[in-house]
Amino acid sequence: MSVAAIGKNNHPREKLENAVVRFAGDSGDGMQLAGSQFTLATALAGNDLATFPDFPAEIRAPIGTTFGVSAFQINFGGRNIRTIGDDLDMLVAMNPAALITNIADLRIGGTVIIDEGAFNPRNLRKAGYENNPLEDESLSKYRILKLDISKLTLDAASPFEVSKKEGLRTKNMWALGLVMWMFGRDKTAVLGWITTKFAKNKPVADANIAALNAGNVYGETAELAADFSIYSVPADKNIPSGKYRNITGMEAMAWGLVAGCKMVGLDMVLCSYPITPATQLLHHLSKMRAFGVETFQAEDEIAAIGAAIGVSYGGKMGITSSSGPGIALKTEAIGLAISTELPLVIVNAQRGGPSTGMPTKTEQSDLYHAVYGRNGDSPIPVIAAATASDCFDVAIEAVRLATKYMTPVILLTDGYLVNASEPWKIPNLDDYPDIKKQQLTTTIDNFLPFARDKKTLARPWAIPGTKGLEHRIGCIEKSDRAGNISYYPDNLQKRTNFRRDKILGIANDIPKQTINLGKDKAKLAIVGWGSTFGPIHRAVTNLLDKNYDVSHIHLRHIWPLASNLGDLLQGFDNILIPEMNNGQLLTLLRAELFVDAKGLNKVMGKPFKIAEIETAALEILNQNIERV
Amino acid sequence: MSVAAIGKNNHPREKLENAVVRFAGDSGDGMQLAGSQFTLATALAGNDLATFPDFPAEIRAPIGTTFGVSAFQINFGGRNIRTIGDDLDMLVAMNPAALITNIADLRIGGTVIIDEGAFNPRNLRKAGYENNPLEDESLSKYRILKLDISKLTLDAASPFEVSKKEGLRTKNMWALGLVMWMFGRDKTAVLGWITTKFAKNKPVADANIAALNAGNVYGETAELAADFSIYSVPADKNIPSGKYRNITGMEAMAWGLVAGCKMVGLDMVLCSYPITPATQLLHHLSKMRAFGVETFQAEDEIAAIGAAIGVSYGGKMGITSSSGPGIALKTEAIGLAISTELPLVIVNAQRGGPSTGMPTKTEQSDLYHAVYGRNGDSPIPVIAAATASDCFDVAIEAVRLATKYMTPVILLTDGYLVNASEPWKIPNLDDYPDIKKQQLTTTIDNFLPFARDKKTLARPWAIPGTKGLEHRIGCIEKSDRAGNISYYPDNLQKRTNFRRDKILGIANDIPKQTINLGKDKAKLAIVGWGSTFGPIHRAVTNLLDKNYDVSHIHLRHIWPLASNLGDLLQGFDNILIPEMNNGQLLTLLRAELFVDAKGLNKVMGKPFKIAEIETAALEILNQNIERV
Amino acid sequence: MNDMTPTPLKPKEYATDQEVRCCPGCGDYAIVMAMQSMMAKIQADISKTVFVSGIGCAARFPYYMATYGFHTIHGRAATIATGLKLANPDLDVWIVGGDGDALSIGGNHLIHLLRRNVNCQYLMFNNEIYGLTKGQYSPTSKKGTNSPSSPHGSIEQPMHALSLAIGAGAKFIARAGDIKIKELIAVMKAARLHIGTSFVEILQNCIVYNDGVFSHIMDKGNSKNAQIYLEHGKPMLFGDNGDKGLRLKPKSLELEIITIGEDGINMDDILIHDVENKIMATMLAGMDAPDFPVAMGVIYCQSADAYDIVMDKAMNDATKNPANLQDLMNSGYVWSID
Amino acid sequence: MNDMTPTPLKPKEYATDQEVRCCPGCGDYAIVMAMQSMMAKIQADISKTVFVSGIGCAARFPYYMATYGFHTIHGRAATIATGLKLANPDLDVWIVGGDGDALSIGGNHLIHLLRRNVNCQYLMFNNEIYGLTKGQYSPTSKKGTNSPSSPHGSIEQPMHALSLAIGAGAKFIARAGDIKIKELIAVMKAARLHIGTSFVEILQNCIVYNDGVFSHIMDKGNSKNAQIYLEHGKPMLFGDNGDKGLRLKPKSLELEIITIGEDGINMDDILIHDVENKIMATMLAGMDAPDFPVAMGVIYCQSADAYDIVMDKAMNDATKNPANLQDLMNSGYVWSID
Ligand SMILES: Cc1ncc(C[n+]2csc(CCOP(=O)(O)OP(=O)(O)O)c2C)c(N)n1
Ligand SMILES: Cc1ncc(C[n+]2csc(CCOP(=O)(O)OP(=O)(O)O)c2C)c(N)n1
Ligand code: SF4
Ligand code: SF4
Ligand SMILES: [Mg+2]
Ligand SMILES: [Mg+2]
Repeated sequence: MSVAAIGKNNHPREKLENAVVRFAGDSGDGMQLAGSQFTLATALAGNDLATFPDFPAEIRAPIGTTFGVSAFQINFGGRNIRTIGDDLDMLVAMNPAALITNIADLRIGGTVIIDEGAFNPRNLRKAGYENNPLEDESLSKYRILKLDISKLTLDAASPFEVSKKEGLRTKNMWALGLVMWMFGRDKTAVLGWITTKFAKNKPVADANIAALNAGNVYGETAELAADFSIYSVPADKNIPSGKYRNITGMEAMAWGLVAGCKMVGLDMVLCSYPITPATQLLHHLSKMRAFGVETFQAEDEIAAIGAAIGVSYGGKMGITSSSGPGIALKTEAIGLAISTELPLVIVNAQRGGPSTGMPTKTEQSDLYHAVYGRNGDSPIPVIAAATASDCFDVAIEAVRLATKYMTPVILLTDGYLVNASEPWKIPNLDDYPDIKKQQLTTTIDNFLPFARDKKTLARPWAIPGTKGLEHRIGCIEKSDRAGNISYYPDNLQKRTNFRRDKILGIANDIPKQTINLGKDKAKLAIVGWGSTFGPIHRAVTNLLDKNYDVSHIHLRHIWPLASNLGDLLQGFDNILIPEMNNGQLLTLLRAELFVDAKGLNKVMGKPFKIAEIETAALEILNQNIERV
Repeated sequence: MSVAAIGKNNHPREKLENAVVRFAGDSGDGMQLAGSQFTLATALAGNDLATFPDFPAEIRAPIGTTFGVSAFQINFGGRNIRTIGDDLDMLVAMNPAALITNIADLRIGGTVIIDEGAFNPRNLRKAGYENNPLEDESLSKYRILKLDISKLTLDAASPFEVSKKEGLRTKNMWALGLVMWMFGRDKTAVLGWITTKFAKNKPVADANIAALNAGNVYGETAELAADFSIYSVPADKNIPSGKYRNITGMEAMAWGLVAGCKMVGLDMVLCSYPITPATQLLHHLSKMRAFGVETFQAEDEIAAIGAAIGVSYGGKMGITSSSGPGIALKTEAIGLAISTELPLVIVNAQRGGPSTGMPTKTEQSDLYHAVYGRNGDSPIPVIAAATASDCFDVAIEAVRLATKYMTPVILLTDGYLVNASEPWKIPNLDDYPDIKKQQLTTTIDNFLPFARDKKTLARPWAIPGTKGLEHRIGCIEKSDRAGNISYYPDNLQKRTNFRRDKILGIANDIPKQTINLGKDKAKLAIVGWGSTFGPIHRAVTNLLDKNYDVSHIHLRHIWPLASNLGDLLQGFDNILIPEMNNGQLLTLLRAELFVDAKGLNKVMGKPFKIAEIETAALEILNQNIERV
Repeated sequence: MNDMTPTPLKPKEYATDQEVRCCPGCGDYAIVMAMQSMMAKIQADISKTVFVSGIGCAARFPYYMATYGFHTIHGRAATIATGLKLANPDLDVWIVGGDGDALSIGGNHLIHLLRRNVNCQYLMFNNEIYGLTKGQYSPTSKKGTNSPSSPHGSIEQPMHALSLAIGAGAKFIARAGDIKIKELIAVMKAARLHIGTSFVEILQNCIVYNDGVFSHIMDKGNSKNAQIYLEHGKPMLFGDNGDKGLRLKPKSLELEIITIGEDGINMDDILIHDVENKIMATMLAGMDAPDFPVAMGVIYCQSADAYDIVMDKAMNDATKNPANLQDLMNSGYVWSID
Repeated sequence: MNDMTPTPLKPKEYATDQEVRCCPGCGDYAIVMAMQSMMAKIQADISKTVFVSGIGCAARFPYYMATYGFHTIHGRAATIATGLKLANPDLDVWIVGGDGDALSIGGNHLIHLLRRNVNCQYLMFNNEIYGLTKGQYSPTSKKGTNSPSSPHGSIEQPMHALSLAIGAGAKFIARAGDIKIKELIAVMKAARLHIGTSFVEILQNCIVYNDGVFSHIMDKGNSKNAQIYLEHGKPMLFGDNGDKGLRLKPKSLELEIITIGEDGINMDDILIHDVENKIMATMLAGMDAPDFPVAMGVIYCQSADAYDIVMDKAMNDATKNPANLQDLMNSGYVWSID
């Protein structure tokens, strides 16, 4: 794919290593579409990239309000892109509300494209502007490109048989066309997409195409490049070869669960109750019946996990999913799955807490609940996804652990990862190792429902319908092996220990912890889990480039921890743990490994910036205090 | 009160520092009554004591089965009694099932009183005996006193107009009479109790009295003392002077909650759903309407906490109570109380987990859930009761914290403490410090629902019905001060920090941690919380008597910890934390204070023995390894 | 004007300054407005009125009312309202929630609230969809509903809110529609007057995720034939000309639609609405389009003990001679050590 | 004997070797025995039968049956049973629970199970008390019940299980009593035959905490007058002489008791039981002592789609040509880097 290095009018394109662009407008302005089409064109141009949509919490807030602003951000570039970018290089603001809520993220000197046509008194008032920012000095730090996009769009649409409303709706394509010109992006794929999408409505398709083209040529004709930089962002040469697609985290997780179930030879049933942002798993999987995927929308979260336990008891793979408050409601039933030792995957798409909190914002503050949040001594494996594409692999791992160890497994993702997208090197499913589950038991001789596999300590999985294995299980403490109700003190101690040891034993069945970046002995290790992977990885890359003595260690397995982690951490003078919570992994590592780590904590409903991590790391790296 | 030091026939009474007696029989044998009457007589004799009933899990299991055995244990003596005793000095076994399930707890050389009349083939078979233990060598380690108590009782009852069934039912009084003789206990109070209890049925009263007397004189007339020791247990001279009564832990907690609410000037409503063993709080408080106590039996635990939150929102003191699975169900709603900052007391009577587990057995395995078990960063104060009488004081403390800091508070007790009883020095309520709550707000000027008290960081408590303070609160993140819905990142960080700091600030409002026994620098500190207080205290007393370098530190406040605890622990070379769980306080202290403590863990549904703690302590104390 | 006759409050004085955050055209708007009007009509005491809601679009309601308000958690509003009434039975408490909030996650609390007959109002906005979470089918969605969680059409029998309520022991059930403001206000008023739990189903259009799901009932052209507005003691008539009515088939215990003037039918044949008749209410509540008109207005209203009122009286009686804790502590088997 | 005709199983072969852990004299015993007899009667397949229960005395049931069994958590049996049927619709699933388990904590799951009409049986043992937790009043306890949590008498309107069930959309409701073994077995059999959720209320005596609460209905001397055993298509007669019957008062929509021979009343006046008539079922289910006999037997039975069966068919259809995940992953906008 070739990228034009020179604009048509021979204006030179400024080369950027990477660029961060955000499209922002009213919920009805189609910013998500503009963003995702720009993403497509950018991926096809060979850039690495990461995207994140920022929907309003309201379904469809009144037009022009700040809480109705919808945005889409993309970071793309020539080297491994790990985050959606700290600061914006370019902002598209389709109305005053979009401007006021997003301008603070634009870097000084960045470009803001503004639809002047939407800056009427009514919209200005709704956004909370006392004065029109286009008429005062408030934007002087930025490069402003104000155009009456509304009018220009209507002009472009006028030849076609569309209503004024329909015509105006193509504003997003006009803006997209302009931005694509500024970055020298090829339109072909977008044109193809428009044609398919509006196949049944030719006038609308034509209007959209006209708007895209109009925006695209506007830059040329208006000789914008004379006043504004236009850019080229070279393709990433280091992207491993292979077939790629763009994927969001929740899509990857849905597919990963399907893949995992196929690998262990089980059909799956997802039992869930809608909740933001976890619902998307239900949405994705509901469309996948042809893959043997059944979904059940329960009356509440307790019913959802109850049904999932019933599914697993019946011999299929029971999966349940939720977020904060819904996961909290499952607390009791998770205990039932632990006590009866049935496989189960519990997906928690973490969101801003406590209580209902901030449903549409991201956080990683359910680690405590996952690891410690049950009555009784109730250990359970906990694993977490790092990136959108990693969701695929952790989902497979969750199914593996659940079926091999006859245990519920908590699989953590978060509001950021759910919606974030990135290019994904499509794996070949045949390349995955064999993870056949513990086979359903059919042997009748000496069958005991709570006998144990010597190695995994898992009990047999004997499902109703199997002749000769009739037995009873339950939530009351049971005798070891036979599984009858038992109140004997020694039995309770034995069972408590088995439950602990079975889960701790998983540490021998997971990869040893490795160092993701840097050396295995250094002045500082930045240890992370979950979606902080991106900013930490980039920050450490930057620091290593500057020759700082720092490493990145990312944990996929939160419980049990990799068996060598304690030893590994001994190699570092300082340990910094950035988390989007008040220090939950920090507590765990201090308690378990007795390491005197420091936390870097941010609870603002959004990911770390790379710079925030760099700053915190530099504070430590520039200290002269050596380890004692 | 005088205690005869010589039996009537002048057989000398062996002096015991303390004695442990257990009455065991079928559920229908009246062992709880026998035990509690023995307790009464013993308390009146000036002994310190501790008791514990051990009910069967089944309501009324078939007669003669092992799972239908009901027992009552008392430890009494001349010096501070801290536990119900490690091993039995005397066992009363009214049938084979009672013998087989209890004999292992009798110390070698201990006395077992057996009702031979119940040792028929049917009962032996039900108990699981292949041979009659009275006819083989299996009891040779013990001193056996076998009598046909059934027949002797019937003889005693024969003069009265009672049915055979009614006559036989007085067996427990016969056995009690005999045991009282053996310990030289005065009958007066028991006779009074019988007369009152059966005031409406003279023949039954007479038969009971006759049985008690018959058992009592049997020893004399049969010259039992020639073959069996009879004892005197001297009164405890160190018991502080004052008025005393016997009290169970849950009774004390009920009264403490009532007292606390009176002290802060609020009426209370307990909203609960029955569950073992927490139900007893509901039972106690349901009888207390005349004290302004209202109870509400909700449809489930979620409704119970919901209603309690509603009560507090309405300006009374909302209290909810449950055990393991029920507390788990409250997880989500606890978040609501945290988010809306409403006062609430959540009583958790811990029982054997995970899941339904062992409802009638004790454990202290809900500490993790209390401290860490919620979605989001959701801090909450956690306090725990040490002894039956301590339940009164911690209940007051819970009400104080909830109302002063506008926060839900978790109050931990356990299955042991619920039913355990001990003499309680009745406090004078006027002696308690003034704990007036944060006053209900009525000021209209500048009222903001989420403004904060500068010192406590508590928000105002403005209740519906107050003119001029109309406002809206909710579970979604709110702006600081005004309390309107807010999704601003900075606000979230601010609110998260406030929530954390408010709760952490309580550390400045609770007593500094003291050392309960021993010096403030020593080779070993045994650190405990909850009902392990008793065995730890006694074990440390014993070790100090033997001049070991050891101290006892008991924590009432689990979260936040007392501010000086970290410094205090620095004074000890070793720290041992005995817990009836797999090491939950251990995790907390390691993480928070970075102390390398060791756990001593027992998950058998019953309290530690003193000896178990002594042994573990000695292992450390006898090590020569000094601190590095 | 003197102190005794304060200026009557206007509807907008029952409104907060919070912008209504629902989609333009949402039925919730109309209901908010109706409530503000109703409050002004009865000059409700702002400081004694509380709106308690769960979570959902409908449950945003409290933010728009200048009274006290508590936006609680999903499905649990009824429990919090119950506790609130225990703390203060004098408050006028309104519970507001969507069909998901009330019937899905909150089903258990709803039926127990109704059974206990706690003295409050429960307004359930039925849009047959989970609005706030972006359009999944709900327990009231018709079979075959296409939604993100049922892309092949839902296969569940819908829950019928009023039938459930009556089965749970409700003593007041009524139905209204978002755009029939006058009748909606009348129903709200009747609900408030009734002592005990008044359960009201409000048909509400979700313009974004379930637009038009009630148009066969609510639209101007259809409403006269598709609705029957009930009034106690009056014959149950409906239709464009008001000449259709309901009659009972006694053998099969079914209702049938008859037309006055046809087959010699006259007014005497038409059933008279009796709000105290539970079986009639059961039949009326169950009527559904297209075979029958949908019953609107107060369908059932029966007086009965309200839990909070009975409890309040019992507490007052019990505390007339308040007991003293110190005395209790000092009573029973007590001994002295000195 | 050849392979085709195995020895029929006897009732005791449906029993486990676990000792029945309930109080001597508890009604639960009789129900266990009835179930074992019924299983033998129909020669139920042990390996395909599953008992799923919540928590409570009643919920101990699975331990006594030699089939598969799952003693789950309080109130949630219906959810687990639903999942089990999703995993394997061919299993014969029985849910067993007490009145507390089913109606108190489990109320929401019960109504949604009934609404979805999952193909299974739900046996609710109603002893009007929480037995296992030692005798607190339950949602079905009569007003005024003295219990440890209501020492002054309960003040709540009891929940009426069958009325609730029918309001929730149940398609099969029946009632039986613990000591009327023959009729109990007949009801169990009918419940099993019905496709969809069969909800059965079994009046069960808790000898320890609520002894005799049904003696006015169940005791020998009272049962003929206090019960009416319903059979489809037969006139609804009862009484010591079988001459009392039910008739409808069409105006007031009420049932009344009439006696054949009195006031010229004859058999034709007696209502015929029609298990498919929902309004009749509503009236019959609601009849209560002392004014009316309590309806026993199958009160309502209507065929309708069962969720699990419809879903199973849909899944089978959808997977006839199974889709391939690798293909899906490789489809859409895909690009190559080389
Ligand atoms: C415990 C919990 N589960 C799920 C959710 C997500 N959720 C919020 S509102 C809602 C349902 C909304 O539907 P409805 O109650 O009908 O209200 P509507 O939005 O349609 O007015 C759901 C599932 C939540 N907030 N909390
Ligand atoms: C989550 C939870 N809450 C409460 C309990 C305590 N509990 C066990 S059974 C029961 C009620 C028993 O009543 P019912 O269901 O009528 O059964 P019965 O014992 O009368 O047969 C209760 C409250 C529990 N085990 N789990
Ligand atoms: S999603 Fe539907 S119910 Fe919710 S505000 Fe929008 S239109 Fe109203
Ligand atoms: S308590 Fe009642 S229901 Fe439970 S086993 Fe005993 S008699 Fe039966
Ligand atoms: Mg809805
Ligand atoms: Mg019961």
